[in-house]
Amino acid sequence: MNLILASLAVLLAGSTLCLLVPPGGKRAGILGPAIAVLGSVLGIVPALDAMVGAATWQASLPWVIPAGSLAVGMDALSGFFAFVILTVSALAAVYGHAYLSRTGTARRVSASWFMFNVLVGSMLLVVVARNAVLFLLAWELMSLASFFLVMFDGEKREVRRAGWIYLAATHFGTAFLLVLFGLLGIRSGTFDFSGFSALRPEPVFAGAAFILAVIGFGTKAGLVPLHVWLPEAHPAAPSHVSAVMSGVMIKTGIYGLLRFSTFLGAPMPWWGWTLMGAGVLSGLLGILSALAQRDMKRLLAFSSVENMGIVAMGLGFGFLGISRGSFALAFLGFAGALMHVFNHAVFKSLLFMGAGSVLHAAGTVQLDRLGGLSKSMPVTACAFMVGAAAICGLPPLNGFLGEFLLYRASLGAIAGSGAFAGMEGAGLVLLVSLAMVGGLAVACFTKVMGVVFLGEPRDGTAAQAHECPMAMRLPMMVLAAICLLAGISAVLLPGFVEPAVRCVVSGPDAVALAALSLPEGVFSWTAGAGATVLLAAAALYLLRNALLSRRRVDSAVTWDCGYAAPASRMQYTSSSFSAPIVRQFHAVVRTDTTATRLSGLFPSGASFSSEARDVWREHFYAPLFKLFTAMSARARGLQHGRLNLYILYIVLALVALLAWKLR
Amino acid sequence: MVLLLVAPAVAAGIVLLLPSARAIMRFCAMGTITTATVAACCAWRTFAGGSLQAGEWFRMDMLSAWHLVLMAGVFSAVSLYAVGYFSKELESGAFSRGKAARYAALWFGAMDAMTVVLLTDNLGVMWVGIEATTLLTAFMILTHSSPASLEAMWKYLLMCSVGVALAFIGVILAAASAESAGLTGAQVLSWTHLLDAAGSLSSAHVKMAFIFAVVGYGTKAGLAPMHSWLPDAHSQAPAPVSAMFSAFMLNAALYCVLRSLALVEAVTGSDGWGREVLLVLGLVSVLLAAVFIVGQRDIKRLLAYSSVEHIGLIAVGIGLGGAGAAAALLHAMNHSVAKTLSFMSAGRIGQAYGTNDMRRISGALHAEPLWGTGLLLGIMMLAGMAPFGIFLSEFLILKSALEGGRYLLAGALLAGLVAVFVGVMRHAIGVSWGAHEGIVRNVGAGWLDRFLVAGAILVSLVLGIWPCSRLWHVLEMASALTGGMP
Amino acid sequence: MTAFHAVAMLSGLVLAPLLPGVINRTKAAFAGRSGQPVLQLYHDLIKLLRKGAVYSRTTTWVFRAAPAAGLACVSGALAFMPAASAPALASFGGDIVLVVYFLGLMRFLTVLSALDTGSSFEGMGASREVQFSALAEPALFVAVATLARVSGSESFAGLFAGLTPAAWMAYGPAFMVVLTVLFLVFLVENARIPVDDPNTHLELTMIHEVMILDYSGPDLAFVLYAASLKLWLLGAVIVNLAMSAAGVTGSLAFVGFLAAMMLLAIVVGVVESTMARLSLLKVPRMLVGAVALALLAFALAGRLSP
Amino acid sequence: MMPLVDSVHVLILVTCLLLLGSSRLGACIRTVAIQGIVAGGVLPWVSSLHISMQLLFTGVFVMALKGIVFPVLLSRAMREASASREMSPFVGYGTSLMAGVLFFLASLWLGAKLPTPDGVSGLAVPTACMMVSTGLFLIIARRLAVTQVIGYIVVENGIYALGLAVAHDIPVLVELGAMLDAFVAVFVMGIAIFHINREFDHMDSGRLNVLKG
Repeated sequence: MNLILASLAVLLAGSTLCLLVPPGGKRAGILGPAIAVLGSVLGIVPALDAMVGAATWQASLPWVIPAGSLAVGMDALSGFFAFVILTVSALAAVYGHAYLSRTGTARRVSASWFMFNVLVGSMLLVVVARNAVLFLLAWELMSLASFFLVMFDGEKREVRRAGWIYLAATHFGTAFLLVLFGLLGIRSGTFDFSGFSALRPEPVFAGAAFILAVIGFGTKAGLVPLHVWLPEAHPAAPSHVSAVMSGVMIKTGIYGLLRFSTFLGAPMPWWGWTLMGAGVLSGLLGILSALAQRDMKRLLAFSSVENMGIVAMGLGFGFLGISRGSFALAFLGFAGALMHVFNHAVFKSLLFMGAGSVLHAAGTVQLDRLGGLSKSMPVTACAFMVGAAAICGLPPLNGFLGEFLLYRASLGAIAGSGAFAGMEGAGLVLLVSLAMVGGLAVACFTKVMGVVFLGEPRDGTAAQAHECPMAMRLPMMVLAAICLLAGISAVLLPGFVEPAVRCVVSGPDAVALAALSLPEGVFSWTAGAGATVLLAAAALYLLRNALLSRRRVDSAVTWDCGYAAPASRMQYTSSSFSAPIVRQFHAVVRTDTTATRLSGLFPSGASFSSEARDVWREHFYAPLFKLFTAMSARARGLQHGRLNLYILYIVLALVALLAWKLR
Repeated sequence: MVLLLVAPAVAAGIVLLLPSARAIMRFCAMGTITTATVAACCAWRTFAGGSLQAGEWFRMDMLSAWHLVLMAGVFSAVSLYAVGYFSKELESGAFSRGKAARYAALWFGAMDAMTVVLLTDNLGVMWVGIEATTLLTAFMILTHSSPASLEAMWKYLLMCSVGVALAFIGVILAAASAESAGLTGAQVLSWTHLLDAAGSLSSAHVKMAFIFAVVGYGTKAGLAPMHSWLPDAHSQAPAPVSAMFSAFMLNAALYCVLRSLALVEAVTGSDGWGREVLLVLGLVSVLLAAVFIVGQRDIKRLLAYSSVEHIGLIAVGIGLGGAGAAAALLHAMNHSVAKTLSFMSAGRIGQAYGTNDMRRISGALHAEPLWGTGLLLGIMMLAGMAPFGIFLSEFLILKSALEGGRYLLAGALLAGLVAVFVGVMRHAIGVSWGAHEGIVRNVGAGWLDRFLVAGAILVSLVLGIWPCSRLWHVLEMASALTGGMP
Repeated sequence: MTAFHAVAMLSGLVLAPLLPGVINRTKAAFAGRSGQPVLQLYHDLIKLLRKGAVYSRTTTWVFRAAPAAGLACVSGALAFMPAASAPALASFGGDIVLVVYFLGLMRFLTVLSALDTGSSFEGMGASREVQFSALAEPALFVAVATLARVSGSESFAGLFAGLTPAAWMAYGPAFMVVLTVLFLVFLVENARIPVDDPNTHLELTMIHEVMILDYSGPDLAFVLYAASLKLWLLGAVIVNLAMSAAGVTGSLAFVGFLAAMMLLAIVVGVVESTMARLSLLKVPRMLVGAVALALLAFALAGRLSP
Repeated sequence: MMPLVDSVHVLILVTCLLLLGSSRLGACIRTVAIQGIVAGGVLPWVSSLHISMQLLFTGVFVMALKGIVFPVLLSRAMREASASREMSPFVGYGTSLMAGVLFFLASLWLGAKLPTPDGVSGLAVPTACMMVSTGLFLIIARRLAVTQVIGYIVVENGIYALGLAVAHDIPVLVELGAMLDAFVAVFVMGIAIFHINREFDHMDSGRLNVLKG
């Protein structure tokens, strides 16, 4: 407990130190990350303790905000999220140290680190808060800090736009949370979570609260159709911030959803269906949009939408399972979702760091201008490839584990139709969606990996790329190692999520609780198989080396089908790679293409470009905003500058009030 | 307390004798702070020991003490700020000794009039005070004589005069209601006596009086749809005047409404007859402000509409009663802090860029780090970002609305707040970041300016994170004076 | 685990290269040629393993490591596949997912190695590969899920063990649909006509073959061997399902299984000889059709009574 | 006494209609002066049951203010602006007169809502309301700044009359304060008109609409 509080204190109070050092100097660039790392390391151990269910505690200090108390606490659920947050943040801080000192404008480095530490501290506070007012404050602080971080390159127009959309979306979500907390607080007479959990709300109230929570937290988590801010804000931020935002910050939305679902009593089937629906929508739309992107960081951001969709599917399945009394299935759903939360945090931050390194090395993240980077930056390429394979859910990496649990859940629901009547429909939906999303994810990430790191450079800058400094490579290597180790040491993992899931599924009787555990040995099978295949691959590779060591090995140009003058620009680009698939789903992903027609006998100067647009933004939010602006422009006619009519307003108001109140 | 009433008048006289504009502005600041300190002491005594009475006419209770604190804070900060602001104007020749003397005299006059409004126990005197405020401050708008400022002043003058004239009808009707209760002489206009005799007042008169008072004082307070003067006056007045208008004068007018509300609620049996009116007007204000903020181009007009929004919120909070009313009073303080900061910063940024048109201001954070930060954070506070004070008070108001089962109201309010947020932040981002083209006159920032900006941010943070329990206690007692607990 | 458990996997590892030979002989017979020897692929593999290699200068370690890793993947997947009465080497609840994902990993590596060459033709093939497999995977999963629904098991071994002639009596129509879907997936995943033509020499129209254009020597041997193993693996799914209808047990069943595998290869040969390749644009439509069929089967399995 | 009181009320009502129907500024200024004298001076004397020194004093003060000071200020403003008639008001004169009739009906309704104290004419409250509404209407419907100031004075007159009608006991201090404010207001408005005229070369407040939105 003391360590967690110390960690909070270091992060939040220490962050102000960053403001005190001279803004331009090197000191800010060292002090900032040092504080972040120190704060995170302090907190990781107790978080881990709590996560495995060993040390849970609650503490409450009186606080003078009306109905506020400085109640903090740690249980397995909080511990799980705190662990994820602190681990990724510490690594991102190390990465950011080098990243900012290379690419950032020196002037703003100290402010940036101040905000970074506040962000990490407030995320930690969000997961340990045990009072709604405190939670809200931390929640908003988190949004504020991340907003400032996104605005780091505020002189760019698109960054300003992104910052605005982000802020608007996050406030939109908070508005729903305000109502949610208000309702819960009024109902229970206190804003302490202990009071909330004593509530036994009736279905209508619980349902309304659940909807509010889904919208409020879903906005932060980036669930479709509340995701519009995410693909804007995450690419706009500096890469280590993108890593933290996409890797862990959006997970606080999942945390909030889980935490507040425990206050609402037994879930109803439609809760599960709602979440699953949002999850399926996010998963498919997210990965398809990602596939259509040409900007590496935007692509990664859309892929976050997809992964949050997978998490939401798992949660939805879990709720459905509880409501139908299938606790074993519910457990698989929740455990899969939580494990995916952890996994996504690891590989998404890895991938964003990789993108940052590419930006740092080649000066662009436009896919169609990159290529062949694995020769100049082998470590980054290797780490990125591990991350890409992991995010596709491929064994033996960690991404497989979460998806495997979800598959198990769906197959369990289908195979055990006798015992779990009514779940096979949900199982089928989960199965089909996961398979679709998984297949498309492979398409998406082979594209990134192939276009950025493999082949030949498509552009002069990409050709001159160089490997990033050690402080940037190290975090990526650590994360890649986590991907691999978590995947093949899976025996340890059940203890990771089981206590957290038990926090969510509160209430069932002892029999049901007993069902809340992983089927014996599942992970030892997958881990064993994964490790075996890995060893086999290594052995085969050695065999190949042995065979070739005695033969002639030549090198030549790539087989070019007889074409006389192959050039690197003839390579398949990201757009051409993904175009067939995207075209197939044109109903949900729109790509605008502009091309110049060729004419004449010797045409020259042809160009072609395509841009993927977000359907929701283009066809829902933008018109909505336009409508509102148009309406407000019309209403502004009321303030026409004519004094006479202004006074008429006064008189009319008077008459109206008189007529209303003195009838 | 008497000192409070006399000191500004004396100071106004002294001002006319001082030799230079700089001396006048310095004296203005010192005088204001001295008076404010006295006011704060008086208020403190009231918080600690209950109401103070001074003769038959003057009285200070929790509600007036609370507003007095607001006033002391706003006037002190703004007068300090004015020193720097006008010294810049002096350099450019837009300001002179004559203007300074007029400004300072009117400043003290307005301060005196508002003090009278807050401290008097008499409806009539209160009305006189408000009317005097209008007349005195009208010329403050005209510090920089220009067609636009003249237009603004004319609109301000006529609208507020008409509005306040309507309020006088309310005063007359209130006095008439006392007839049946057998009050005589000065008693018929004394809040204390009227409230004591609430049971026997003529309710028809009191109700009508309340409506006239709401519309009349509401005009001056900037409640929609009577707010139309407000954006004009705020945008054309010099920044210190706008800050004072927005951060306190509106509250002073609203204070009069609160007093009337207490009376009508006492007469109608605290069943929310009068509070409903405030709820409706408040909600209309919030929604209307939202509409006007979205497409706004002038930064000071933007802030003016934000004042409409926040006065509306305060009205809604008061209209909800109970904890909502206490939250509304807290909101008043939060708003004053944030609005002072915003207007101060906007004024200096306007000086730097030579325009208030937000399409021509960008990169303020870079060009003017102190004022840019002040403006950005001020607008964020106003938009309701945590962890600043307004977030908390908005949350409490909202909670109070939900508690009363007014879900529709809460929904509409939230929609309005979100719309305001979205609109206002778009402008704030555009102003704060980006490249600043053209020549930006460096307005600089002295230690005093740093102190003001940092102080305002700190106060708002403290109010948002750690408002001391004593404060909340005071607020509860003060809000009880606005019409009882539901 | 006894030596007996290894029979299924070993038979696959040893006999898999036979299948392309059978297919080719069938096609040759239809064309009136005498054709290659049935064991041609074995010869090829041995020859290739003895050769040196030529690498493109563009390629990196990804290109070099992919064949070995891909072969490991498909072998790993094979370990979970029973062969009628011969049990799988390993089996656990959910191994279906693992098998599919091992194939996914193999595809991931193949696609990357294709992109590693920087050739636009290989990029084309890679693009098609991921596009088609993104649709084939759901079809496969739903088809298998239909079986799981009936048999109540989540592993391949349990799946086929749970399908008895009695179940076939009840769910026969659904199973027939599942068989169709599985066959379609089998054709797609193994790059057979009507989706892809393994014998074409026009790079523009190829999928799988074009992705491995640049391989030579032992690497090509690994790639070819892995492809035949994949053919065996997916064929085994079909054959296992079909065999379960017969209800034979014991070593007879295993022999039957091997015979059925060869029969399957002949059927593929017949299909390839009698059908033309589909236009590439029509392949997705066929795959969506497969998904739809699979869903139909799933629904049927719920409707039909045991 | 009642017939006398009522006829005074009727006189006031007639002045209201005159103001609504007149386009000449000079006439308006004279009418409003008469109205001020009648409402501020004559009305209290004839309607009050007991004439006190205080009442007498107030009356004289009000008569002086409204009968002399205001007209003089307004005339000067009018001369300086060299405008003698309202050319194109927002609401025409015929319509204004019809509106006046409607105001009177509304005033009667409002008067019925308020219990009239004993010994006060039943016309007192409606007349006062009529004056207030006429004044407001003038402000709203006329273009020139001078007319708007006239409207404001009419509103003040009406309020004063209302005070007399419903409350006898308003302390004289407050009453005087109110008067003083009205005086200052008109004075300030006069200055403003002067400024407007100088800056814009017109005193058409209808054209003061640069600030909007």
